[in-house]
Amino acid sequence: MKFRAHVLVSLKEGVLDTQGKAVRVSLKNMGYGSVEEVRIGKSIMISLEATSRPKAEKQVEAMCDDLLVNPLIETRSVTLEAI
Amino acid sequence: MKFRAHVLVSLKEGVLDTQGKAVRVSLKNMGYGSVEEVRIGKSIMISLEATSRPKAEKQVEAMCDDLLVNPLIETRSVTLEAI
Amino acid sequence: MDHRKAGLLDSEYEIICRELGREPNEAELRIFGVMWSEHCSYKSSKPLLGLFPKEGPAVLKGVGENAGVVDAGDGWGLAFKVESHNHPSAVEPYQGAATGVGGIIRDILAMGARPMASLDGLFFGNPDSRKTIFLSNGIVKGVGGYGNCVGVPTVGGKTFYDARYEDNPLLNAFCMGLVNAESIVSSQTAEPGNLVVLLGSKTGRDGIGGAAFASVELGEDTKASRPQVQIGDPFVEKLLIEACLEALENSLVTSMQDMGAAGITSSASEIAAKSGVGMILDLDKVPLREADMSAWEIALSESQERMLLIVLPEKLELVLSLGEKWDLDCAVIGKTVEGDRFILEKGGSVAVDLPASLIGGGCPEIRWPAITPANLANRQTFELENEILPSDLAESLLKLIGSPSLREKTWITRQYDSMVQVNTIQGPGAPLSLVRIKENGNIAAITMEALPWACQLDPFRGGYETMARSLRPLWVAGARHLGMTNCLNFPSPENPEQFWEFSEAVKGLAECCVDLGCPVVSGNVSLYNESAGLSILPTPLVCSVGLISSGESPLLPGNWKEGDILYLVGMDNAAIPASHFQVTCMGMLKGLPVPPSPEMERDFKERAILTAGKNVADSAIPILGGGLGIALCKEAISSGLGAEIQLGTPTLPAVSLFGEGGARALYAVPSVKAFEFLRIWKGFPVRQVGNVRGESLRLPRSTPLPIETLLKAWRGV
Amino acid sequence: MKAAVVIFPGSNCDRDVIHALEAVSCIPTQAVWHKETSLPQDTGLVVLPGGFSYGDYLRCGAMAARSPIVPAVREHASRGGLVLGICNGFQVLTETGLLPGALLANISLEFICSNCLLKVERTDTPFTSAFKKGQIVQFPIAHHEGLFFLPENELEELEANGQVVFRYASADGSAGQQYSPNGALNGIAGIVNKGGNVLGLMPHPERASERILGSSDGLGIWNSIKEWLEGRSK
Ligand SMILES: Nc1ncnc2c1ncn2[C@@H]1O[C@H](COP(=O)(O)OP(=O)(O)O)[C@@H](O)[C@H]1O
Ligand SMILES: [Mg+2]
Repeated sequence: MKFRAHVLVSLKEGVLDTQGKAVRVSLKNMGYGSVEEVRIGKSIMISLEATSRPKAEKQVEAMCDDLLVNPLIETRSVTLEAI
Repeated sequence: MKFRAHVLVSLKEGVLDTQGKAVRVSLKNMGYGSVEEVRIGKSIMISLEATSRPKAEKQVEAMCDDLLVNPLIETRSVTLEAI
Repeated sequence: MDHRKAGLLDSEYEIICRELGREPNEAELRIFGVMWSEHCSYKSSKPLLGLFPKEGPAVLKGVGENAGVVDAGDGWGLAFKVESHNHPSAVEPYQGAATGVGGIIRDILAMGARPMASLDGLFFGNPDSRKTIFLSNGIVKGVGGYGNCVGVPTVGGKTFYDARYEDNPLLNAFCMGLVNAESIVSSQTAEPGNLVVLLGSKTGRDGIGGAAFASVELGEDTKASRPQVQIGDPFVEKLLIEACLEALENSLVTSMQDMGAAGITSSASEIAAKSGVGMILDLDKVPLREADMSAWEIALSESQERMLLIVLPEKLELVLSLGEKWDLDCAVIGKTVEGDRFILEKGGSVAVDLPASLIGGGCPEIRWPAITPANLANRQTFELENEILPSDLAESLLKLIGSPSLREKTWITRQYDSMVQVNTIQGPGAPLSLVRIKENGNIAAITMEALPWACQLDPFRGGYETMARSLRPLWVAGARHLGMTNCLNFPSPENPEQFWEFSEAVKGLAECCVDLGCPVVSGNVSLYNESAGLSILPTPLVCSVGLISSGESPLLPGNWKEGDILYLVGMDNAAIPASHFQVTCMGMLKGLPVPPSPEMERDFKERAILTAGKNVADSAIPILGGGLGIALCKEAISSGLGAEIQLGTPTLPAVSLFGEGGARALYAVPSVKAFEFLRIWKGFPVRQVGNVRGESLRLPRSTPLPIETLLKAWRGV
Repeated sequence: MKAAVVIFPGSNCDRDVIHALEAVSCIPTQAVWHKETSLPQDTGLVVLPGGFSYGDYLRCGAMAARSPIVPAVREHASRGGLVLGICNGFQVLTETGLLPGALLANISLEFICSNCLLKVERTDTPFTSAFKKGQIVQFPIAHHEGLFFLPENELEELEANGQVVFRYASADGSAGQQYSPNGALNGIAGIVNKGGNVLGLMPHPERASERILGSSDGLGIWNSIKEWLEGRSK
């Protein structure tokens, strides 16, 4: 079976989001005064093959732990769909 | 009213995803042979103030056109929630 | 498919049909469309390029290869070339610039050289317009993003602003590499029975038709038809560099070619034609990133970070394992055969069957008519006596040093890694860049120069002065020149007045090269830099390379010592026309730049090199943009010392201070060495213009300018 | 004992460091490909060089930190062997957990290449014994992600342990956050592990090891290491 996982990686609360801040300032300068906060994260789409949904889930969680996410500064949320 | 927009920016179909490629190779080398493709994009969370949902939507779309998305190489999908 | 849609003239199409004895099929037509475009065929400029002197004692490999190579001593060669990536950078500044840098690096690699230094030439419109800010930020980030990652230091460059670049910014990328003279790779060494190997990234639909795109003006309709943006992957480029150099070190390749414009088609047909062999390629063997690509799409794709290797069958195994080691795609896509046929197969049948020599060499030259511009006389009218010159020298100087093209460029250069490879002796911000060659202890000296304003007023004089000005900093530092490369950036040649300017500028460059014995070893032409009636200024850009022998130390600027005597060497006939002063402080561009003087240049050269070698000066700076005034400013700022200036000439002070052109330099000489210095310069105009003293620059009859004030104006704060 | 310089795909200061070690400082040096799983015999120092391993994609140093050679480096460090990570190598060290913290994008969001002044905070490490305590040295930086970050309580602990070895400084000797060219917390440019045998720093000593390049202050690092290696060889 084929799955597509979507890993949303965002900076932890308390970690300075320099890029988000810069984008907010830019937007303000461009006249978007209504913007209150901007946070920028990564979106990682993974297509993979697995024999079952739980197996796919387990694999994606393992990849997050092993490489995709740095727990000191980042948090993640994973969604998975069969394709 | 306050809204939170989530803009998912990904590379257009056919545009080389240099990051995704490198991450896929790494995952393979780490033993995740089941991974077929990795695509990496940006996720932008924007909190903003607007008088109505349509107005908020319109603003976010305008920000995408003006700054957040490079239409030559990127596509976007926007979701919006009232908070 | 209509041949005109493919970009071919009726007359060109007739030649194709005649030579083939049949009509080309669609894939073949598209190949001709791209390969016979201006960008690939040089059909408009070839006759002019013939004027360049190409031979010289230092030339190891000249025009005709991917880059020229000059002798760097002790069996080492320096391969170098400059190339434009103007159109792509105008459309997508970051990626356009990045892939420009990547492309020139592969040209150097294709010679078998390890890329060791880059320079970038940037030409932008109105510095305050939103468009320029967007383009310049993107282009600078692209140059840095690619160069930094790939590990080639960006050691210098040129940034120039004029409203005429508003819609057509220019990005010219120069790269130089070091190669063992015995293992220079040539595209002429393939033999029948060799294998054709593709190494690097997979092939996608990137930039298909990019070369043809670069051969037309940017208009609304072309924007719609623009090709898929090419994305640069400097990480893969770095792997490619290491893999190719490792292959060469182990003698695994017979020939090698980078893939630039027109992708597989141009690189493969070029090797075939130059080596005198035929080639049969199976496009099904090309590793693809996207399924369902047609034959012509694969053949013309400009996907980046790919090299074409020609390999003996017995070496294949080792080449494939190199690909594996460096995580690069590596595939045999065909073989070389006897004859001249260039055959592309797909799905078991022949998709393209053309004579290799016709693809690259068959395009007829076009001799566009040239007409002296109607407004030339008007452009050149300027009588100093009739003009009221700004009289406050200090004020003019501050205005000049804060002008967009002369002010500090740290915002750009600090985004570039200028030090990786630990060879950079003089990085960005000086009149020349210096990189040491660890392998033999010599020092390579590089300049980049362009004078669009002078070329606008008198393209011949402008071209000549551009060339001479690219050499003078080498001599002042103590280097002897070895050769030059150039990028000819012009608008459409189809406009006779513009073609006249193009021709005259090339003649000027060429004449100077002949006069001063500087061979042209490589180069590039970029035409059609115009849109909606706005043409760029004539912008021939020159990069010259010279050498300082091991054991000798370069004479650099920025080293004034308290009490030094300041000498100005050179004539007093510098011109206000085309100077930064005229444009910035007088708000006009009119008149005639200084005429060439080959004798003066040669006399200057010998004395300058001797001065550096004899160690008689503390500091030296050639007089370039902004004239003596700016030279004084820069020396004062970087030395942290002031000076008292007496101009003491019959000429107007503004002319002495701000005029430009001709062989001139400013030396700071310790008084004990003044005698020796003057002996060297005997027979050449030289005069004392002041002394290094205190912490302010004091111009005659002007308010003193503290270093702090100069610095602020320079930094624009 | 000799030095081993690990080459990751995308490393681009590997040859520079080898030049500084071997040609300039006469320390026997060997290059080690990241796909190896063991270090050469007699390795006293492992260097993780600067550059853009894996293109700096995903997170700087993240993919290199999962290379086959890394377990051997970890093992070497645990036995007290020296490990030096420069720039991208420092990022790799934090990603492996051999050093605490993370390196975030520069506060300007721009790549910065420039000379920097650093204050040497400790001279009792094998990497800094040839310096004087408080000495101000000049090394260049060249990075896009050099903002050293640690959550507040861990940062306090790091400081309390005296693990900060180099801090961005001014010519008069003051050092700290306001001198960070990249926004690094507390002006941190380089740190060691608790054992003092693993050093990571953002500035490039190998670019400051010859007069002709503008500074030879980097020799302090190589000389310290050389002394340590020679001491171990006896
Ligand atoms: N302005 C020029 N001056 C001298 N040589 C040039 C010039 N323009 C192009 N050439 C030479 O013509 C050949 C083809 O150039 P080009 O098409 O730019 O090479 P490539 O195919 O490597 O991109 C090269 O040898 C190049 O050096
Ligand atoms: Mg080429």
